[in-house]
Amino acid sequence: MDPKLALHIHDVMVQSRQTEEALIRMMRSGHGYFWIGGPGEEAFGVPLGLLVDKGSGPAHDYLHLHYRSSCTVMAMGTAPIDLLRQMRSTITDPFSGGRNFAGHLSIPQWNVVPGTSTIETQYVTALGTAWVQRRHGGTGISIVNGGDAGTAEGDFASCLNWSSRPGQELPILMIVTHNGIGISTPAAQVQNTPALHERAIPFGIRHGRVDGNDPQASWAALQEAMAYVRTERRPFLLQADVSRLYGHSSSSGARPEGGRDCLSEYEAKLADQGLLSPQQAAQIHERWREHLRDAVHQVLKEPMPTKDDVFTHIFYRAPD
Amino acid sequence: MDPKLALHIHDVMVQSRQTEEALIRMMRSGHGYFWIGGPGEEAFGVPLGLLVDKGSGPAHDYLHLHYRSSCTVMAMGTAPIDLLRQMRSTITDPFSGGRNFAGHLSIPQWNVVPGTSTIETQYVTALGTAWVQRRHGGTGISIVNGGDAGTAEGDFASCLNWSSRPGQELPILMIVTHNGIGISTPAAQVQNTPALHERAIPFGIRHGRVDGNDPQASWAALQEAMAYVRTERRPFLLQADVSRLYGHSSSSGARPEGGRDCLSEYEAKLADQGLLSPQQAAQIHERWREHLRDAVHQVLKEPMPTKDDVFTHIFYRAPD
Amino acid sequence: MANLAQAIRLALHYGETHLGVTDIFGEDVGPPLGGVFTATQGLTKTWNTPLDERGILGMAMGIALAGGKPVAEIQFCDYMFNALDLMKLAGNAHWTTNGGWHLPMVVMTPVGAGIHGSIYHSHSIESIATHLPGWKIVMPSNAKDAYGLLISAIQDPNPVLYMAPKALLRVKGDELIPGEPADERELHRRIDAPLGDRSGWTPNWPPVTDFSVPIGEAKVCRTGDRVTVVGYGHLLPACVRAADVLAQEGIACEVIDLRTLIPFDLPTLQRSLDKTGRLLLVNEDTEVTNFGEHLLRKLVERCFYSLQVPPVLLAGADVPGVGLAWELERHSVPQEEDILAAMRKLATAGE
Amino acid sequence: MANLAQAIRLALHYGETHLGVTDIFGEDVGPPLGGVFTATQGLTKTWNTPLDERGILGMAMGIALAGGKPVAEIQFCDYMFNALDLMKLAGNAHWTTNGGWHLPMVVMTPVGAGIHGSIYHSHSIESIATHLPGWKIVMPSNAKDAYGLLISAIQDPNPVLYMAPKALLRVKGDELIPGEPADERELHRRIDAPLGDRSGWTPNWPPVTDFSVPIGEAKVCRTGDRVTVVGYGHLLPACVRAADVLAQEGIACEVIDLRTLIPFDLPTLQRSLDKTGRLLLVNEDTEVTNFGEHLLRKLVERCFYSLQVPPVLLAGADVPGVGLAWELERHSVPQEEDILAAMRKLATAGE
Ligand SMILES: Cc1ncc(C[n+]2csc(CCOP(=O)(O)OP(=O)(O)O)c2C)c(N)n1
Ligand SMILES: Cc1ncc(C[n+]2csc(CCOP(=O)(O)OP(=O)(O)O)c2C)c(N)n1
Ligand SMILES: [Mg+2]
Ligand SMILES: [Mg+2]
Repeated sequence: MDPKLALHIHDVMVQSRQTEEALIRMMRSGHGYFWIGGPGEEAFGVPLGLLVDKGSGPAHDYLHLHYRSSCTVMAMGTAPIDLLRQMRSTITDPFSGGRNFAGHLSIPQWNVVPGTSTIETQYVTALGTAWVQRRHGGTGISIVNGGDAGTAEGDFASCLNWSSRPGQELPILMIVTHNGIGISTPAAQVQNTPALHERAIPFGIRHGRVDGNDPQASWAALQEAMAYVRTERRPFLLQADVSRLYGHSSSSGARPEGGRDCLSEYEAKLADQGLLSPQQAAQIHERWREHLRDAVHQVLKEPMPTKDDVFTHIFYRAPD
Repeated sequence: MDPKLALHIHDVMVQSRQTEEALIRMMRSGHGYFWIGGPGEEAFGVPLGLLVDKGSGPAHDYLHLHYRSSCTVMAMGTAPIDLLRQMRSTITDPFSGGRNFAGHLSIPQWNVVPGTSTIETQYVTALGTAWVQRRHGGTGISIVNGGDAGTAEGDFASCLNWSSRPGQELPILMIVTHNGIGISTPAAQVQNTPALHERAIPFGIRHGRVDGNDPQASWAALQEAMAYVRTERRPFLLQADVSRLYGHSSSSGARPEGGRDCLSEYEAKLADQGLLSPQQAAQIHERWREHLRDAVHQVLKEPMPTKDDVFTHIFYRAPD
Repeated sequence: MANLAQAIRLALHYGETHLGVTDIFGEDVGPPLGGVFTATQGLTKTWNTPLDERGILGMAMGIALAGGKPVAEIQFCDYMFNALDLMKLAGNAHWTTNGGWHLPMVVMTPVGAGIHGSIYHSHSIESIATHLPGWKIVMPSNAKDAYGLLISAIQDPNPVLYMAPKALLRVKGDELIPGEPADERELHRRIDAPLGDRSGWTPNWPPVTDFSVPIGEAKVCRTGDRVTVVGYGHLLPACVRAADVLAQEGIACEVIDLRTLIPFDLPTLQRSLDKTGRLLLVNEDTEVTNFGEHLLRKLVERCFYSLQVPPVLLAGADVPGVGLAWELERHSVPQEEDILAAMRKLATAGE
Repeated sequence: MANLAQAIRLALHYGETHLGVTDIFGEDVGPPLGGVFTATQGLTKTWNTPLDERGILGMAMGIALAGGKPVAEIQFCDYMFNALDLMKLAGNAHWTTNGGWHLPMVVMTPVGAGIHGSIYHSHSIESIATHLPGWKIVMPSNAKDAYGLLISAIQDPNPVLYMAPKALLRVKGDELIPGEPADERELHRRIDAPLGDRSGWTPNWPPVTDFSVPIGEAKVCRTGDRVTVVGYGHLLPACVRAADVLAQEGIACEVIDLRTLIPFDLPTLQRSLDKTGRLLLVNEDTEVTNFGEHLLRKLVERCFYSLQVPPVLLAGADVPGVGLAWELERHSVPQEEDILAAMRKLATAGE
């Protein structure tokens, strides 16, 4: 991998981790009600965001994201402060205007469709954007991700089934980020195999599995899978094994839970390769920490929704 | 196969076919509103019924049946007249008291659970009876069947997933009767493969496929699958390829649609084997036809539900 | 005159040729069948889906998100209950994203009893649907409105639920849809698929127009000063017939066809009730937490001091299903004679 | 005193040791977590399911069919909307089989707002649930009722939906559950799992009894002759507090805790309304096709000539979700001050 890219990935991973930590601090200080996010998924989620064909409309990629995908939109260019705004529930929150939980993203100009909490429903809405893209042609694809436990919902099977109809295959990249657990329930208790990507087999869907703690392996796996989906206009199911570093959410304390830390592993590797010294890495962390400190101060000054904001945007009215 | 058994299977197949034809005649004469049923599935459904461990409670088999399963309950011993009663919507209809469509079965004393029209929901209720049986021990199993199109519902995937949880495997025989179509939609248009039994693969579930037009092959396949489920207390997915001889239902005219006719094929085979001459076969048909003529006359004399019957059995009240 | 199924087909034809409809889909919606009620025969944007209502609604939402204009069908509303979470998400997307996204999509579904559909083909869904914010909800009671409301539904940039009263799908209108041939045999020849093999058939569409019935406007079908009768869909024609019977006896009832359930035409209802002081609400959904009770509350709130007698809701019996035997259905779903009796009783109550 | 979560746990303990409960299951219901609200900690019949609400409800139905006694949990009622067809099937099985089968099963689910749960953890489900025939439906507003209603739900041979108001789960009762230790620290030591590693922990259950609250009986919490206030669950304590404020001013309101929504205690409501002539219905579900409107209709039908002013429903705003920012939630879900204002206004209306 090009060293410049390797370092850029690292920088966004740090940005993302620092942002999540800032979000947790805000929540703990009473500047937000609930945290859920993606520490431990950066090594996969950042390459994903960097590889997205970003834009609006079916010529570009659609993203149907899980609630641990902030790192992906930051890799696409979302500023950390926007995530803080959603934590604070300010009216300036660009994703939901203070209505939704942190990490529930929506970015119309980049085809990031409304993020919801309802596990796995994104796997059926993704069918529709992919269907439009199939008709549109070109190289835009639909990307959908979700957790391991969520694959138990029928919507996961629906996505496999609909995307592989003969002669009507869909350009859709299905991703399962497997952290081995859903809230408190170990995957091994409720699923007969950790190889969830094999669910693709009976549908004749190409599939693969990658160490989602390794940014370079993730980059390569994503590049390959995306190239296939973009050009063959067929589905691909990619499983990425990741960590859930700070637990499920603030409900479980947002505390370190153990598991491999992709960021420190990556920093050790970059140090080995002579690309980044521990001191340099520490400086990058510090730079983002400062950036986030300022951002928090800014956000705390921003206005909150008022009573009138309850009733806006129930129905869309086209501009005259 | 023992010739006595071979001939018994034939007899029940004729009984079943003649019953379906009587039901269609009733519907056409205005003695019923709607017909749906299983002509073309007898070669599979009759052996299934004969192999059931019939009784009440978890020591015996539970049946979660499709709306084309009348032949199966007739093989278990249901009298044809009871099916006519449901067609006529008499209050004497033992399955639903005149409330439900023909072929929507319910026989508490034989563990035939409520039949519904909601495609594929039986695959999730079957989990519960199998769970109780797993705990109960013994050899009772849960049997669930449904059509090919129905496997597109998430409930089919749920059944595969829940029945194969490690260390908590369920004694459940899942059956897909594949007639290649759902109402008007060819399977090949909406599913990437006719080998639906392969959906079992990623779950590590044993599976197989049988020519459901061949009663002897069906008998053997069912015997093997059932023996596995009964003794290993693990799930099995069996696909049976069958015909939909008279179309989807009376909505599409209940008219012959083509496809292999398992009954005439079987009669040719029995004739070849010297077990049953065409004349003897014709006599059996005639005997059942007469039986059904009488049964129709009887049913037409039976009482219909009245206004008061609308409001009974909304809630169960335990006998004092 | 066109029947309701033909009217829907004509509107979809107009939609796919003039209003940008990109997809008309659902179970058995495409060729060869063209819908279990023939409503989608002969169209060009139709296709058959897997038997999977969640996939159907998800697909519709995704198409709408990506700039398409989908019309999705749930074959019977009875089969929507495994996917109400998706209906909720479609209804909330504009609001949850603070205006970021909106979903221009139509979901069509046949509703109600009246065809001996028994437990699983007789359901109504309006009481639950009206409880899902963010959806506009319409239900025609005649062919012309079936056309005009579907045109409006397609033109609306929000999710619209279009309920088709299945007992009326074969009922002919008494007003021509603009562009419809005056001779109904001609219409039949032009747009009804032949029985049997249809592979060679193509329709010859009449030149229908963008005639629309605005969402939110009720229609006063009969004027009167004795009782206000509010209905929609399946039972509306029975309300009108009952009013005509009473009119002969000198009892003038005002019959209002709601047509749009959300957002409904409160001013028209209020005006009528302030005049009559007597209210009968009619629908066939089961009576506990019934949409008619919402109408009733709003009208009691606004017209309390005009009310002369207690308002009445005539709705489906609170039982787990519409039974197949005729006596079961007859006593589960309001019939014309029940409506007539209720109107008569209300007209003379308290006197 | 026990809080609601503890009361539920105690009732489930009694259920699994004395009432034949065979399975208590749902997402994260079993060890190690014992439920996202701790309501299923320390029990012996609990287990964790896959993340699949359809599987959970199907499993419950099958267990009930096979003679077991399941208590299934849907983690938040917000996540039941993908499986309402199964709820309908559970509710109709006895009726559709003409009495052949019945399903003794309990479905528990936390409902409502009040914990900053935002769009997907603040939903109410009673308006839709009461529209599903064949279910009995209960919702406690205090710990003792939480215990007693759950005992009744378990004993009932029909499907029972047990809604737990999530904002009250940590609220302590003011009456002891029979058998509950008087010292709440003792209760805590005996039945609350420790934080952190719980693998070695077992509870030391106090000797609770079969105390039950009969299904179908409302409770008059405050008596009065000025206004009848009917509530349940989350907002009931606020109704009581508001009544106490008004009582100080000499305005005596009658506050009724419905406790059972289906079948509800119409005689108690009717008696009260005939006395007061003024009705306030309070709940937090969205206000269009709201269960309170059913109560309102039934009461208007029966007490029309007692009514002095228009009856009022105070319910959730008709918006697609409860927003996270406090001002959004505050103006979407009735608050104590809104209830107080509505009571005061009703008490003096028309004077
Ligand atoms: C339909 C639905 N059911 C239940 C929940 C509650 N819930 C939220 S997250 C979660 C676990 C998800 O686990 P997984 O899919 O593995 O994703 P992870 O959080 O581990 O990334 C559950 C059960 C939900 N949000 N939606
Ligand atoms: C949930 C649901 N959706 C749709 C329907 C309408 N419907 C009834 S039968 C059927 C086709 C079933 O096809 P298949 O599963 O292959 O069974 P077959 O009738 O061919 O035996 C459909 C779509 C239904 N009954 N239930
Ligand atoms: Mg996980
Ligand atoms: Mg089929």
